[in-house]
Amino acid sequence: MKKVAKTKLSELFSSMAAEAKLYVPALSDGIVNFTLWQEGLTVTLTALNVLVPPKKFFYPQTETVLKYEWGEDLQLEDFACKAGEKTILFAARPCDVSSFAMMDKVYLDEPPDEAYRRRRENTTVIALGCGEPDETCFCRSFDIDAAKAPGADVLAIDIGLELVLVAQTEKGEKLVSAQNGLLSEATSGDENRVKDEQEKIEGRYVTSVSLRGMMEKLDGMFAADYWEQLYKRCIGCGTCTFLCPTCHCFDLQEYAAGNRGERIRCWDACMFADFTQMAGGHNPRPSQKERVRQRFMHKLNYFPRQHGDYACVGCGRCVRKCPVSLDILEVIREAGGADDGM
Amino acid sequence: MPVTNEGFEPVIVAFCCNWCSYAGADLAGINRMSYSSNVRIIRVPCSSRVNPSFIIRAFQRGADGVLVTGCHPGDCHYHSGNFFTRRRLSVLKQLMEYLGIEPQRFQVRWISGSEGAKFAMVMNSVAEEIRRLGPNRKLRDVR
Amino acid sequence: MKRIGVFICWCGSNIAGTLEIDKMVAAAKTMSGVVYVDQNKYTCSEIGQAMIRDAIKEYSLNRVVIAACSPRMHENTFRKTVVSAGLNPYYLEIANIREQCSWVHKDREAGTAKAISLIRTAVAKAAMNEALFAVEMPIIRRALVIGGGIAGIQAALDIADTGFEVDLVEREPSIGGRMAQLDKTFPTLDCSACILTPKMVDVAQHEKIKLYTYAEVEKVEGYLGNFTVTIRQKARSVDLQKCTGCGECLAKCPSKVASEFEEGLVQRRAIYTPFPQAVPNKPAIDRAHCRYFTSGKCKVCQKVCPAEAIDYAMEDLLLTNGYGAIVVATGFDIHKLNDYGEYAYGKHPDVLTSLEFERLLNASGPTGGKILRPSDGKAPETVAFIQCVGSRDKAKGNPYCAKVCCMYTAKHAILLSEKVPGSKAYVFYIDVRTAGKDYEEFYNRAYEECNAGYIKGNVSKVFPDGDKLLVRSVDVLSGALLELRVDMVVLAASVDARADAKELAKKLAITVNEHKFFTEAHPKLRPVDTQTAGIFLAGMCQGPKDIPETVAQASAAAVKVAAIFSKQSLLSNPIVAEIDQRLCSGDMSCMTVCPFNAISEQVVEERRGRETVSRKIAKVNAALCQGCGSCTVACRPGAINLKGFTDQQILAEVDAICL
Amino acid sequence: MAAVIGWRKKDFWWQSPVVFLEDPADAHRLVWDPFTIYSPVKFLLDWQERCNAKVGIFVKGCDSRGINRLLQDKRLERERVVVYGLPCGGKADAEKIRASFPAKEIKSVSLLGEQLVLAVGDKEERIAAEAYLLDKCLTCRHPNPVVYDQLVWEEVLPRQKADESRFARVQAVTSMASEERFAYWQRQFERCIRCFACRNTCPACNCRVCIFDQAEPRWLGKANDPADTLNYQIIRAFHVAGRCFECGECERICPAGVPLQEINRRLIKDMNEAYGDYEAGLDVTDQPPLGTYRGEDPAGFDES
Repeated sequence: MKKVAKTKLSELFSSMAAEAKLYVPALSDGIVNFTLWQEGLTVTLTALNVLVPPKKFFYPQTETVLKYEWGEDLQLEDFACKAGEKTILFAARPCDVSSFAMMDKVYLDEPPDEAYRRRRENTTVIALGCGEPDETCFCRSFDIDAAKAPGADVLAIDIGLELVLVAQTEKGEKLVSAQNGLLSEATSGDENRVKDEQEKIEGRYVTSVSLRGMMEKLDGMFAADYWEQLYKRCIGCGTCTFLCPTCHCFDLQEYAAGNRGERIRCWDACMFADFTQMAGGHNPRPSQKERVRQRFMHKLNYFPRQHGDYACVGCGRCVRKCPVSLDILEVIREAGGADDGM
Repeated sequence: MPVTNEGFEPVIVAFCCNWCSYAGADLAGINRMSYSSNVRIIRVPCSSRVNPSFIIRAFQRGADGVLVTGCHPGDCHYHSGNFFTRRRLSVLKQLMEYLGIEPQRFQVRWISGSEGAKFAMVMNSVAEEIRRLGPNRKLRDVR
Repeated sequence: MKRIGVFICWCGSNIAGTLEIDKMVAAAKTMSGVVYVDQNKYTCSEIGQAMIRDAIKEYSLNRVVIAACSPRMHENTFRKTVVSAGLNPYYLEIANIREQCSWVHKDREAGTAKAISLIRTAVAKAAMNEALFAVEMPIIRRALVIGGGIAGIQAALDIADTGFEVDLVEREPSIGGRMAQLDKTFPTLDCSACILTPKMVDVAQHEKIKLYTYAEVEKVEGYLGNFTVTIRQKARSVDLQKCTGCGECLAKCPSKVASEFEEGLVQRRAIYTPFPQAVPNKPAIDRAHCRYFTSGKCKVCQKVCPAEAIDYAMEDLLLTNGYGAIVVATGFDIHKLNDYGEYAYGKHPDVLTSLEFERLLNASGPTGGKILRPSDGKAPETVAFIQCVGSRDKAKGNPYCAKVCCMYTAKHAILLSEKVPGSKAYVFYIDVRTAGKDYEEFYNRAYEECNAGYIKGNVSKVFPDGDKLLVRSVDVLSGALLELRVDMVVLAASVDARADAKELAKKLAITVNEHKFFTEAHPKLRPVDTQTAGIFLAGMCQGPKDIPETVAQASAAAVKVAAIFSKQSLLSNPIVAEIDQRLCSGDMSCMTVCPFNAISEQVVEERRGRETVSRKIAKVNAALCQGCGSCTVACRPGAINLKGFTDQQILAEVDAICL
Repeated sequence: MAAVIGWRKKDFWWQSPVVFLEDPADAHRLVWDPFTIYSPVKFLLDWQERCNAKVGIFVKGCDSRGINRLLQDKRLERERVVVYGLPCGGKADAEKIRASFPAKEIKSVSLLGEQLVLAVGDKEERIAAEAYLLDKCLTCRHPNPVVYDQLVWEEVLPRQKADESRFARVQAVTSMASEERFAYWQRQFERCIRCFACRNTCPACNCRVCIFDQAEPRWLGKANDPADTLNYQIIRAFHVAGRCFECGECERICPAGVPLQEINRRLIKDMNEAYGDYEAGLDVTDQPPLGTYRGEDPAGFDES
């Protein structure tokens, strides 16, 4: 178990940045996002959720799949095999880290998505345990411990003036040992502080929901009136889906002019009217009702049926950012049943 | 300070209304008034047919400059087309400058069917300004 | 599957001399959709066109790109070529590599590169071209002429003489207009009535002309070849069928009002014919001043009428007719002189407008053609003519020149010297403008033979001085301050557009300039056309002009109408806007920018789920649309597109030209 | 009336979402508190599509101009809505409150005259509302509904400072040098996640099928690259030019905090200066500046 003084962080960062592309949570114009590290960034260790979840490091909002050109013969340039620079992700929160496991189920199951696999492989994730969950944090409802992050390569815990770093994987060990010069051994006192932090956290949540029987309950709700009531105030924007750490739908776009073209993969949102729009004009999800239902059924029924886990980590981004306060908390409570209160 | 862009050949897209500016371009040709070959013309019936989306699209696809030309206000073949053009493209141009796009990138001029010399002159001056400005990077697709 | 053929023209050495044809051919071959490329020394020649026709057949081409001279030169030629090979004319695209390339770019390499880019662009557009078809629209071969002055009369006669039906609408009880008020006409001094009345009679008697006097245009709908016009036939209160025009009623009618025709110099009765040679020469009752209509008692005219033609119960009639074309000839108003108090007009009886003076000259006028002072009935020995009253006066009048004053004043000076021997005319002028056949000579005659005194100077003031009038001015040439005692002052009042010109313009969907004169489609090349196809202009309603010009313009308008009527039907321009019902939100922003009133609202039925609902969307009238495309930009969702220049086509061009 | 559209309370103190009530017995669920911010107006479009019955709607000053927007765009049938006008003194900014109070302990926030009353833990805090209002409310020129069938309570006085502060941020951005301005906007736009919330919220964006959602032709690339984001922002702003009535919702609900009002208001400023003062959403019979012209209009470009 190692530790580093917060005052030494920028040294640590520049040293890590020499090894790989280092992304840290930084504040700019009032918004915190993972930002490529450089001197002078306003790095924040207190902000819980960054705006855009770190899924983007494995599954970018926009990526070139291939380029082509035809003259005498057709020439193809594949980009998947080029993906995956060495990357270090610093201070991913436990909820976001546990979302990676869900993305893996989608993109690493046979046949694996090459670009995703390469990026995942080449990224070292340093998680930062939460001390104080926010009012909209409900990760514990999905059995996520805000102070632990088993899926991370390294777990960092804030113990006041210092960060304790616990390597949890081989990748993590490598990173920590590579930075040994800047780290010092954690004392038994530090270890107690860490334990202490991890025990206290339970009492600091204000929000939670019960998912007992949620999936089963929704089996019978496809045709329920509930959706009729729910969708009315949805404006069909992509805020919830784009900010969701587990949403993973994409579209393939073709940009061609003359004899050249490029195929692009980009995030798409089931909330958008054109998401299921077909060339012939038919749209199997003609109104926002079907779209809203789809999103929640997918998160709370289809996905768990297929992969065993609910497609939500309780990060609360949709709760905080939905313009019309239509979020998964509401659906779990109203459609799910038993409520453990706030 | 003056920037020189050696060997930079800008792509300049000019939307010309069929009745005045396009005729002006033809007249320049008939009188053999040479002008920059960087300028490439797209013919539209009236300057009021030019959708701001066309202009942005040209920049995205790699145009270094875009020029919209029409009949002088009051001479529009369709009577009022260019009056609307004037309002629309004034708004668009000021907006683009506000967002940090160089003013010279996008220009609007009135050139009549009899102003062949003016056509050539304008094309040269615009081409010169764009050449000095260098390639459009701000509005170009990364692709 | 698009099969595009590209044909590159050398234009002799015009193109081949500056650009590298082979490079272009090679490049064109690699362009997507292109299945055939060829070159020719002169593509517009019969051999060149034959080559295209053959290639279309042999390689079953369904789109054709010709890289040659400007489309403004040969687009139609080549459209015919592809049609003759069985293709739709709009499958053709032209890359202008002569006027806009070989002729203007000296650098062979750069020029060729640009030419290739232009060809690629044309190919990209051609791939998007769709078949367009002109719609055939029947023409109602009957014309409407609005205004029965010399302009309207001439236009009506000329149209009728070509064998087509004409309806002439005049709002006064008689046709004749301003010219009927004139005594003699410059520069020939022939009597106005003598040359006008025969034409008025012709109109009345022409089998092809239907005359509506005391009538006004109420409403105009439709478009070229198919206007629907509602005419309000005002209640004349006199049955034209029964009335014999004997005139009994005119004499007996007890209520009197100032005569418009006599410019208020004398009074007419409430039941009246405007002037002796009126056509129709039958009276109308001016209800606003008729004792019966104002007080409910009288009925004198009815009592004295031997033909029982008086009908107080008569009501306005609304008649709706169809027309294929309209000639607007509504004339002008005399500029009101209220703002010219310094000339004592209205304050002193012997200060007259030139039209009032014209009436004094006229044999059928209030003085039987003798020039007499309204004040004391004496013949004036000295008369001051003041030019440009309300003309060329940015301050309080019209900025423009009324055009006719210089000449009719010369005429007045001449007639004065003839009618009052020994009299003297003084003409105060800014400039004397005599542009026109025999005009300068006529003006010379005024001051050489009739010793009219021409003084260059603005009159600052006119005031009564005993039984005379004192005219104060500056002689600009000598610089001397000038004070003249005269017996009479005649003001050359400017001409205005009709006060209600704007309302009529609105009804006709035509435009007026800042002085409310109707605007022509092009100041030089389409001087009698308006913006609205099928509506033409004649006479002063379009701007100041004299009688010869007016008549010439009227005949020109008539020919325009006859040209339209020479066909049974019209072919519409297929380059028109079209609505995508799916995308149209019905906010009608397209309608507000359309210069041709070509867009209107329509209700459409749509399936929504199980039920059918109706909603309003925009509708394009292909006959009115001129294809400017302004609407396509006003429409945010891109629901309205312009055939031949669609969003898809232009975006494809943009993409290609930037490569 | 088949339903009324208003606001209700939800889980958190700062959540007062729009609600559709179809049963009069639910009337008690309606609330009016410092967070009844989101405009209910645009939901009328979907309502009209679904049923022909009348609907009641509660509107603030800004919302009411949205009603006029829809009316002028012929997207709403006036006789099908009953409008209840709610003069509004401004709404609270939850972020500003979070900055000075522990969010987790706040139980409720309510407005009392010029004061906000907070229940924090078991204490009650009273603070001057002004300092905790949304920025957009501080520049609001029409706090009173401009169209309604019934005014629910007395009209309020517009803030004096609203006018001078209206273009303050625009001026600040305008005063930057061109390159600095470009960098500024790039920094803003690169946060854009292309969720289209700004468009979907805007009552002026009421097309049945938005141009940006069309695939043929594709006016806007779906990929979120900088040029396409500029394309989107330029055309979006152009489409609302002369039609934006400054409700400021696009900016408020933008998850990425892109200062869109600085764009919309710049256009308003430009057009006011060139074509005369015009405020959208006040009079449905007038003609927005881009729907008309004058022969003597000035040009925003070199006309030589």
